Amino acid sequence: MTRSGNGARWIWVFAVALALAVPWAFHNFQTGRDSGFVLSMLSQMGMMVILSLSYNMLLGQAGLFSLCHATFFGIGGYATVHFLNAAGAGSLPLPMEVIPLLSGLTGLGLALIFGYMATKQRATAFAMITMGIGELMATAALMFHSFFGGEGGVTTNRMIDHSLFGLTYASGMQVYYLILVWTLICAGSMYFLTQTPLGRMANATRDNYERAQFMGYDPRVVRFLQFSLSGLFAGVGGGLYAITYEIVTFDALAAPLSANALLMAYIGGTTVFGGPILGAVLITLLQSGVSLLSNSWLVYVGVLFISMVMFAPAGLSGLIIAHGPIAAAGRLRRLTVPYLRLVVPFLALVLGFVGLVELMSFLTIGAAQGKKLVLFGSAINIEATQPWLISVVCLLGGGAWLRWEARAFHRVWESLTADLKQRDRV
Amino acid sequence: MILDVRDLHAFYGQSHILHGVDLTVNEGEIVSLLGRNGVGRSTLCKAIMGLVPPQGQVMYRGKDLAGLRSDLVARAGIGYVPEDRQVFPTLTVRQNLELGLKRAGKFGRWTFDDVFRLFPNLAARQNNPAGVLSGGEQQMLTMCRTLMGDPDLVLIDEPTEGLAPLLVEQVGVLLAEIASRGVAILLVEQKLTIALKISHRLYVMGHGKIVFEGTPADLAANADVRREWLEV
Amino acid sequence: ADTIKIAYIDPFSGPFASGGDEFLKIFKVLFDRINAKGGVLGKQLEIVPFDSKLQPAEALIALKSVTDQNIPFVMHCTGSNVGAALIDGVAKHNARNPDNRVIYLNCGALATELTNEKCDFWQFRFAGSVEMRAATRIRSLPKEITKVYLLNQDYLFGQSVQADTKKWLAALRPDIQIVGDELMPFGKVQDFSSYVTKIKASGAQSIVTGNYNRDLNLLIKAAVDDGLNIRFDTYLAHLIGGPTAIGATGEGRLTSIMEFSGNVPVDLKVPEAEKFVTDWREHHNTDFSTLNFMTMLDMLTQAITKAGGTDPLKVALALEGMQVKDFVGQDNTMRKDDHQLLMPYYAGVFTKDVKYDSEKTGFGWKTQYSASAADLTLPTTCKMKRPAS
Amino acid sequence: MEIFVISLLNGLVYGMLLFMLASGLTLIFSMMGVLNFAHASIYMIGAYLAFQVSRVVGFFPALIIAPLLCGAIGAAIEIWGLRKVHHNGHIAELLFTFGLVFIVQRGVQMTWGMLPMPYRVPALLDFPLFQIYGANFPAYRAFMLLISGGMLLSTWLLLKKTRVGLIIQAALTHPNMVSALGHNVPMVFTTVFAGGCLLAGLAGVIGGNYQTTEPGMAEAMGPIVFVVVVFGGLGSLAGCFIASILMGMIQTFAVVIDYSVADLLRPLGLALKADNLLMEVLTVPIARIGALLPFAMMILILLFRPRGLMGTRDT
Amino acid sequence: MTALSLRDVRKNFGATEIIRGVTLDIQPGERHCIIGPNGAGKTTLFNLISGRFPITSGEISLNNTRIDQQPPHLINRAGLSRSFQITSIFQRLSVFENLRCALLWSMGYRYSFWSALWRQKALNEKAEFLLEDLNLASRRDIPAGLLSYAEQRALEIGMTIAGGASVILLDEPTAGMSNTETDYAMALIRRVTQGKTLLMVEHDMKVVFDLADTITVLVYGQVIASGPPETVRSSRAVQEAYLGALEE
Ligand SMILES: Nc1ncnc2c1ncn2[C@@H]1O[C@H](COP(=O)(O)OP(=O)(O)OP(=O)(O)O)[C@@H](O)[C@H]1O
Ligand SMILES: Nc1ncnc2c1ncn2[C@@H]1O[C@H](COP(=O)(O)OP(=O)(O)OP(=O)(O)O)[C@@H](O)[C@H]1O
Ligand SMILES: [Mg+2]
Ligand SMILES: [Mg+2]
Repeated sequence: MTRSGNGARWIWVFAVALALAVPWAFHNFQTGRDSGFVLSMLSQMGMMVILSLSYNMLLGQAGLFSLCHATFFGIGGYATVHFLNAAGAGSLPLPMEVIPLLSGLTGLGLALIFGYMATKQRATAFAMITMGIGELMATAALMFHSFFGGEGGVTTNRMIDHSLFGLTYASGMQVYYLILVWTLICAGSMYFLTQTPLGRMANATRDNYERAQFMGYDPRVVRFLQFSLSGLFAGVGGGLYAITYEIVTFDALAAPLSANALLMAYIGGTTVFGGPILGAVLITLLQSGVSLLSNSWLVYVGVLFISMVMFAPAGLSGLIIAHGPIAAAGRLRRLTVPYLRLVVPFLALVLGFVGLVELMSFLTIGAAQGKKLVLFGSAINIEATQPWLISVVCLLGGGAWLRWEARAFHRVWESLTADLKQRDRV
Repeated sequence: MILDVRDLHAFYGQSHILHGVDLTVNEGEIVSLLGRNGVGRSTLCKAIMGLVPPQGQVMYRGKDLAGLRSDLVARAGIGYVPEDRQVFPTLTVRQNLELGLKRAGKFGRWTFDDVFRLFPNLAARQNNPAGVLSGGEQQMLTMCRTLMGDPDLVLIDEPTEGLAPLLVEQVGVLLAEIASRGVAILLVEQKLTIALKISHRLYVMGHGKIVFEGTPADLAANADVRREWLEV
Repeated sequence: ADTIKIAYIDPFSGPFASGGDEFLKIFKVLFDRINAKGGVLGKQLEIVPFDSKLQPAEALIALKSVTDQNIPFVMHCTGSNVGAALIDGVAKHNARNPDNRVIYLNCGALATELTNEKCDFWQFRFAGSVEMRAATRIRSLPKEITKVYLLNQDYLFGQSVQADTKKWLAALRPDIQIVGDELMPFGKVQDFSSYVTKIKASGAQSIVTGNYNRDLNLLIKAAVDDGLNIRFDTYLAHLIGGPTAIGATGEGRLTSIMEFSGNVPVDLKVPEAEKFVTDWREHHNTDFSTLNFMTMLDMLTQAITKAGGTDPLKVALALEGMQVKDFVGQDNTMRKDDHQLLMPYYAGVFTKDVKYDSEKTGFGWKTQYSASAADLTLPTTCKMKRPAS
Repeated sequence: MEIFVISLLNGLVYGMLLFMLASGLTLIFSMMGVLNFAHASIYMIGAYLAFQVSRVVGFFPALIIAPLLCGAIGAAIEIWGLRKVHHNGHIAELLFTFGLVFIVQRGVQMTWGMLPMPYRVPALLDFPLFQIYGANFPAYRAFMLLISGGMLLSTWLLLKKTRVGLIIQAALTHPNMVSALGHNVPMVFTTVFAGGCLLAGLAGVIGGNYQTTEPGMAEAMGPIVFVVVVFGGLGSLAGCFIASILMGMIQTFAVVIDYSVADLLRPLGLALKADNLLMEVLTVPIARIGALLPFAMMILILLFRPRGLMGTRDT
Repeated sequence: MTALSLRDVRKNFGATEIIRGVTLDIQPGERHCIIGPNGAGKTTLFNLISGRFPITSGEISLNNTRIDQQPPHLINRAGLSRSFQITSIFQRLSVFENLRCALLWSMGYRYSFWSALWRQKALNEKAEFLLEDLNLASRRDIPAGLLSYAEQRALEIGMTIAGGASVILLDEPTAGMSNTETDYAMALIRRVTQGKTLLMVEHDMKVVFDLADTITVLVYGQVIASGPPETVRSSRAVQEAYLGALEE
């Protein structure tokens, strides 16, 4: 316990240090300019971390499958624009650093209302009610202009000239650090919540809501409180969104973002507190990074998703955690060779698949653009049969090979874990 | 020998329930399996049927059925009457019986008429949903449903559980009727009376193992076994 | 650098990817055309596409990527919501990073407000605003029409169309009575028969609508199925996929307001442009209708040449008030007051009686009415803040 | 009166179109408990396949072939995908179908391109059947009604009259028992999923040319179908049918109503005037929020009846 | 004053009446066993008392207060706790957390989201103490779902008594246990329910006659006999309906 606890602590320290350092890795010291794109990505990651962690307060910790989480994110964003405008006009004498708290309170307010309705039910009925709420709010955002600004959204200027530290927030770097601080605050608070009676009872009602009732707790109240608090954090995330982009449109509360929250939490792994962070980072990279490389990125997200559900239902963090006992026993090294043997067929499989998808989409969509297909650094002639053939061979051959290697890997893994069990017993 | 179980193990998740069971049933024989609550008798039936993954051998007429999907086990000729009845509550009595048939309209030793002759209660209720039947009627229905599939061996799990004495009698009659049509029976029972009365051989189970094997007379003579493994 | 890069932000994935892909295809041809003539200042033009996913936040991230790469020009053609975000984003970026400015070349975010209330020095709109289209739309309505029904999508563009249509109806055709005026949920209606019922009951002779894509196709389909014999005076029926989806049902009664159609050079007798159209048709299944893109690139190259480089401020100043003749010889002006391109528009009717059909449907757009840039010089409310230097 | 009758008819047609999609979903949803987000995607595939097939062999053969292909796709999805995630619970199943949505969406774009397909109503059915108050009632709509009626009937027969139906129903409560009686339950589940996809495909064949065949059609139809199924109640074909018609009617009639809440208040002497959010909410005419009504109704019914209109068990 | 009293309690599921007028008085500190054939309605009776199902008619009071219209959590707060025939624990939480959860409400934490669990000394000590008491200390951090069946049953009992309720309902606590496990469990139950009112369903006659002060026999939803063990054992009706078959 203490050993893994210490390990976990070091991982956190490392993660924070990494987050502090990354923007400087992309800083151009000659021109003195930051990479705006990298900063945007990092900022986006920050708010997505908050979004997915707060979503996991529902899905992972309370077993509530919500389909309207973006609603609270979005409302936090819209409210923040109005707060910032008021602050900019001088009628809200609050420093920038505190404004995300107001955003959170807005999220909380709305979550109290919708949570009261939705948490009346659980399981599928809950999911469907939240789906309805999400649709209603997204449509309402398009319909009512005075608050939501219609389709053009509402804009603001974050340079309100009021800061605790005298910052202007003109540069993305300052904004990024503001986001980082708030992300840490939120993540810390959410972690704290998991260690409180409410957090624990949320886990309990997830596992067995009926038993919780016979221990004096009303599961509905537990769901309600958990839902509201997660709305609070989502609201903070939305506030940071508004500060970063200085515009909020209905996309910030529409269904695709709710779906994203779900994807991030699930892919990262819902069983571990930090899992959704991994998911948020990965998905943001995929959406903003891979989409620069390929217009078919949605296919890759879909395939990644399906393979995760099929082969790693506990998510990325689940995969990592599974290595915990082996690492603790100091046997991780025995997995190196089996892992290396997986790499080549895996790459072949990916190469084949990506190749086929890109060839296909260039044949029907891209060819018309007259663009050249550049795959893995070299231009490819899609008319020739050769690339097609190579892709198919890679895909099928890699697949078969990977299957075979995976079986071998499985055997090694099994024998390792069996060994460990044996040792445990002794 | 129609059924020959050898060194059968079974697990529910982490808990080891059957610890190597050996047991045989001959053609046309009634064999009883006795034991206290929770020793694993039902689990044995489920393991034979493939409803719980078995480890070991389940030889049925010389073929090993262990590990097969339960529908294939059933199609090989083993019928199963579970202890918790499991009637299909929304279907009518007749539909329940129809599902017992392995193929629509393909009757074997048993027809609707047979069933309704044996249990007039069911005949009267054939178009009612099975969910409204009384416990006793549900038990009858479950047995008849399995028989409609024309098995050569039936595993019957506690058919008299929770039945009024009158119905217990009727179950005895049915079991005799089944045996008279050349069907072998593996009967899981708690009540000694009926088991001692109708079975040809007996097994007693304790802690996931067979702890006694013999005829009803042997068991009647062996007070130790009864005290240790059967009585309360 | 040996090329002049121009970023292009539009949706390339998701349900709205068709627009981005189609426009990219067009730009490709237009860039090649310029580059074949030797490019600008001896340099080749290069287009760098970014996926906006039709989401403002994604577009703004892409904009960061653009500025990181020191690309001085950003084109964007789809979605007024993204357009509004870009105007704002570019303005703030330029204010905060005077050494790394960009010009936003708006080639299709149409909401009128973008060159009125929301106008900005760094945005140049090379597409007619909704108001300009509305003026053309109303002028082109035949005399005999006295009753119209307005049906529009319930979002920024649709509402804009609704307001401007009403404004110009009142101004130009007071004889026309609006017998119905309605907003419908954008992209959410699956069954238009009830709208058709209402329209029929109103006795309208024409539906004037800014609907496009699915919302237009389904409307026309439902109307034709119901035997509603009425005109469809649309704004955007000529958009890619529209003619294919509508097909024969639109014959003779479907009209649209467009920048160009294959038959415009035939009418105006411009062989060079006609040749471009025939070349285009050889390689593409869709139509070339965005003549304004060509005008935009022409203006941009002239401005770069005049500025002697790609410094955004100099190019912007060069663009202001620039006058060019477009491909078919019509006058185009980039108005200095609001950075709105004053350009001609054509009203076309969907008919068999044309030289060049649309999307290989056998039907094409026959020009019924054309409005010149002078006709469409409308007042603006823009109060533009101009950079000091 | 005139508007009322015509709207009634329109609502019926639209409701039946919804039912075509919902029947397959309810089959899958209520039988297997799988919230199949990819259902509308299969519908889209059905439309595209129908277009492709009908170009070669004509509409009527396509009416049979395309749904069969969709059924085969469904079977493949069940066997190689869903079945493997089944033991990870319903959320895993749902996420699996979620991933499918992305893949199908882009897959369709990659195969057929981005533009709408010229998939049209066959000439044989392209004529007005009769006139009512001067409005045509096209033969194709009658054909749709016929097909969806047929779907209702056949789904009903499948569930109630055949042994497959019996097995499915029995397997819902006691899958192990059904299996122990000699029925291959996994195969039955594959059949159900394939059947649901077949129905979706059929809906695609019909809906594809009634509406338009384009890459956005799945997204357009997805949510509303869920609403119908959940509103109707799990496990109830009748509920699904009633909900479809109801939703069709609601959306049709909502369009015809131009009143807003404020209009209702006005006679009470409450003249409202202000430019704030509340005012906006009150002055929106019903016609504009027609598309929202189904969602609002779903929320309402779930709040008070978690099993939906006629559901046999909790959602 | 009675700890628990049932007055003509009835329960219908649809048309069938499962509990047909049960009247029962349980004195404080009494150890009361309910026996009867399967399907007699014993579990149903527990479900009614603990508020899991609403009763169709009748009256149930706990310490002279009506509880029959209340939801389970309120009944629990009023001082009644129950275990389940089918083990009902928090599968994914560790054994320690299971016990800690069971303690939370009674120790006044309610829905607190501001107190850190690790700092609550009294709470944690009590949970550790229970853990020892249940002989589960070595399994402290294992997810409860991975415990053996008997250990899960022990945990189930532990969670039931943890909250300190004065009336404890145990539904077949020893079902599925071996003889030694049963003996151990009984000793545990005896120990932890000291001074409390115990109502228990049990099939194991040895246990029943060992433990019970009073036995009630339920057959087809009706009480056919109730009284001290000797009286019940010798009752004719009981022998016929339940014990008869065993006794020959
Ligand atoms: N699904 C299950 N999961 C975990 N444990 C189980 C499960 N089913 C049964 N058990 C346990 O396995 C053991 C053997 O059960 P089984 O049902 O085979 O007993 P039995 O001999 O048939 O007793 P009974 O008289 O109760 O029918 C018991 O301890 C029981 O509690
Ligand atoms: N929710 C329900 N709906 C319908 N019938 C029910 C329900 N719950 C229980 N029953 C029926 O009520 C009767 C009594 O069930 P109960 O579980 O109370 O029996 P029990 O005495 O606890 O039996 P056991 O000794 O097997 O635990 C049974 O016939 C059962 O089928
Ligand atoms: Mg048993
Ligand atoms: Mg019970």
